Amino acid sequence: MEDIRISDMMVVSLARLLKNKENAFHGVASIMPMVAIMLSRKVHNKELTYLNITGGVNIEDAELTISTDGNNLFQSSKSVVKLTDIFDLSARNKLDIAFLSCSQVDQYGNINNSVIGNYHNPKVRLPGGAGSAVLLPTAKEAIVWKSKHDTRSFVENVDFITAKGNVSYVVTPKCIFKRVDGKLKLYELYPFETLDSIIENTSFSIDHEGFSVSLPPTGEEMIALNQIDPDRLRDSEL
Amino acid sequence: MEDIRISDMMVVSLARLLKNKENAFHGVASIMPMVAIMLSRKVHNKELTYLNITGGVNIEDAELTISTDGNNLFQSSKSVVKLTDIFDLSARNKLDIAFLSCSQVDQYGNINNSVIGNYHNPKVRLPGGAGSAVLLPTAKEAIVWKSKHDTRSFVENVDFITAKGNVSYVVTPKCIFKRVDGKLKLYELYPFETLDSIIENTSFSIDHEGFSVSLPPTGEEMIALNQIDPDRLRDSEL
Amino acid sequence: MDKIRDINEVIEMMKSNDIIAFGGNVLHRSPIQVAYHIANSNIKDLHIVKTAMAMEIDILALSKSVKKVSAGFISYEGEFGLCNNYRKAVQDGEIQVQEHACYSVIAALRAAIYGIPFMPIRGLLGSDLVHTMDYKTVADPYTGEEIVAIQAIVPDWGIIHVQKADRFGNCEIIGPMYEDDIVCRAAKNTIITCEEIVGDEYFKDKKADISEVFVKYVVELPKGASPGYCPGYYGLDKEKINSFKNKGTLK
Amino acid sequence: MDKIRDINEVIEMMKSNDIIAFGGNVLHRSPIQVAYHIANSNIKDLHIVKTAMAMEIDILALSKSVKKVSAGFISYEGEFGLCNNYRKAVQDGEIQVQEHACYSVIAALRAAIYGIPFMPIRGLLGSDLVHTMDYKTVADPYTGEEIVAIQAIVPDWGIIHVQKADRFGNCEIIGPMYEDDIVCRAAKNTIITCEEIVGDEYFKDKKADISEVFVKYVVELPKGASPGYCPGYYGLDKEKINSFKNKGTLK
Repeated sequence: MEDIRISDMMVVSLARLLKNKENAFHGVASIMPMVAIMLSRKVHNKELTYLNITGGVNIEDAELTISTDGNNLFQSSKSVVKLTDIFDLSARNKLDIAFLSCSQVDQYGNINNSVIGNYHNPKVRLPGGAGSAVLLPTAKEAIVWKSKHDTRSFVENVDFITAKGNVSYVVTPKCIFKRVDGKLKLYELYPFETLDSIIENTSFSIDHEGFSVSLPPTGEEMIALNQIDPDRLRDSEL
Repeated sequence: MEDIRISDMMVVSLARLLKNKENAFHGVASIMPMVAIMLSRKVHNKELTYLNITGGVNIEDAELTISTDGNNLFQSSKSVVKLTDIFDLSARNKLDIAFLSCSQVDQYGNINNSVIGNYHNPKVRLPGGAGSAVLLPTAKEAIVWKSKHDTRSFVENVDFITAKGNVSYVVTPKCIFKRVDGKLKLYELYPFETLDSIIENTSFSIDHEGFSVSLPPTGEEMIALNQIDPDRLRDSEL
Repeated sequence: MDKIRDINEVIEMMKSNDIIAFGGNVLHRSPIQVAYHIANSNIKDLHIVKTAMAMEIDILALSKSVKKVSAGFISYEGEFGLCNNYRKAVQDGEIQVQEHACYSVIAALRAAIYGIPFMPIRGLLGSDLVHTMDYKTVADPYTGEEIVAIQAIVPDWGIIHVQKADRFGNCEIIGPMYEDDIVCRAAKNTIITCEEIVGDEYFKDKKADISEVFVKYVVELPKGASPGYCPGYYGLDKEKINSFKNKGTLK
Repeated sequence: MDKIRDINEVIEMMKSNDIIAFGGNVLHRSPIQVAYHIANSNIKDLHIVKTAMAMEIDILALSKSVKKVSAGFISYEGEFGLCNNYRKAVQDGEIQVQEHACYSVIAALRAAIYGIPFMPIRGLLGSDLVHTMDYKTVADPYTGEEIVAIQAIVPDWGIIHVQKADRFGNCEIIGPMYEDDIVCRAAKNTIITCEEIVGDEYFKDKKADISEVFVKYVVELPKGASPGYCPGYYGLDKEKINSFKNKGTLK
């Protein structure tokens, strides 16, 4: 237990949210969700269908790389479900979980991955939301993860709403927010964190009524995690 | 030359129309176009791309059957161009030739394969136009073949316009009509036919100015035809 | 996760008034034996969808199981002629025909796949089908151009016969795929019938032609496409087709 | 019928203001070497289209060859960070961003494939992209429901790098296909670059992943996806990417 890092807590938190779900998808630049889905399939939900951009379905024993859209996530697949298929699945309301990240997230769970500043004259041009503008409204749930928790990332209102929709949880290096009645609410605090630190590092005011403290990663979860990701790529996002 | 039948003349006529074309498609129940495309690829236009419902592209040396949408027209293909692809190609104006048949054709080249009589209370319910309602307007050219030439098939106005569009030629057991300024005109008379027989067996009045007499199948054409279709399936439609 | 069912179990799940899309094409790898099973059940008033079909609808017309058909082409090929049970049922007003071009069936199923209410489609203009079938047009919001719009058809069931499938629903199709890739995605639930169920290792070295993701149930049903063709397994059984056409018995 | 061309011949056919869609995804089997060739040509004011890309656009932004980008995601993954040449060009107002969700790029290309002016699409509602990018809505003519409509993008060129191709344009892709099946169909003309040209018999026993029907020209261009990944041939050349990012030279 002494060697548990924030990345472990984040990945385990993401994985646990997949417990009763049928399928889950992650896109590019999504190390944590990739590891989390693999972890969930080993420990929490062996029948979870794992989808990714490459077309791979339920791939097993992949050698992980820093990229989350390569052939390593495709070659052992028994069939092909292309990215177009995944968007289509979501569009017809058959995608359970989409994982998405962003530069900013606001109190409503809206996300921004487009620009900082004015859209047409931006201070920073961001990468764009990838699938988020479509997946947030169409997936049954969108889980947002954000590898920084500070007042610049967790804002009252995002500079630009790249995507808005069915965000269910936001997982950060400090806690898990749950979206209740359209607003983010503190759901779980990581065991090594304080409520004050959350309040201090979040620009919007936090409803923290009834939050709980996360169960630290179990031994079973940590063993599986280290089997899946022995090189600790999950640290790379932090 | 003594053993040339009407079916040979029809297939050769269809094949010759493919001379400067890039690609050609036939659907189900299309023995004559199937043999004609194969003949053209052997004799008139070796670079013609041959497409059919099965997804097969430029298949060679197929053993023919009475069905024109089976695995025999697919298995030797190097790639797959599905029926959906073929319709899409046509929709974006990249299909040169679509072959279609029908129960009735009228003086404008409109075709009917839906009903004889009133649509909602039909005397005869016909099979339906398959792809024709889409292919006639979108293919660069639609070539219609009709294995009967009588006044019930060649009518002034069809009972129901299943499809209307870019019909270029209509090939019959007696002649070839060409569509000029929106009306069918006698283009070629088969060598064993008379103009009187055409007039007698056609319900609409025929513009026959400047028609020519078809060149009978050449020796080269007949040799290729008998290689492609040794069992004379091409007779089956007549 | 185990999706294997008995044929009677899946037939029991179907209800009157359901929309059923069949895979295959005319007499090729078409789920003809499932049609017999439905014909011998109490399921009625079905809406049957397929680009080009023959024997399934001819069986289901004989058993009076069909209320509506959406298709582009309904006939046997060659010597077997027209689908006479179907034809008679339409002429007698028993079956309502939503006549399509094959491509508009595809468009209707694509709309289902994409979760959209309609698909714009090229073609059809000039055809009497447009007004007779009440296909509507829509104006392109960018240019104002009017284009035909085909309404989505979301089948309750997609029924596809394949050569091999594993217990998860991964399928191998020998020979042409036809519109099966579209049918399995468009339907709310897809049932695979197969000649053989293969082991879990079968798709280790080659990718399946249909993914388990698009499959709800797997039924082992040898000779499921008979008397039609099933590449790699059997060819046409002409005698049986002629016997059905002449005697009109439901197996 | 022989479609083989030299890389310089195909680059010469491209013109300023053309719309180019690239195949591959981010650093996987992306036609990065073609991007270098274009960057070193006189072709300017390109409109570049891809769901998710990185190095091609970063190269073409550096050479000031781009007027407009339609994409869902533009960034490297992991250690390589953002596409800084692209980012700077946008911030300086040199490149116009038509920001998409990856799915709306797919919808725009699907519209091109289907020959229709627009595609209805689920999602996007609630996003500021709808009004900022002027994505219009359309009313379903059957139910009146309003849905977002994405205008067709018809690329002048689709450029796809594959492992193997024959002289007719039949291609083998090792590993993920990404959106290459869509790009090759949507474009007016598709150029295949490949690691190897194979003989006419190569596709006798296995069907090609891309058909010759969708291919205009074939260019042998070994290492065409380098410094990105090309499964079966080479992995990432991190040093070259870092060198490009740091020194900013066009090869």
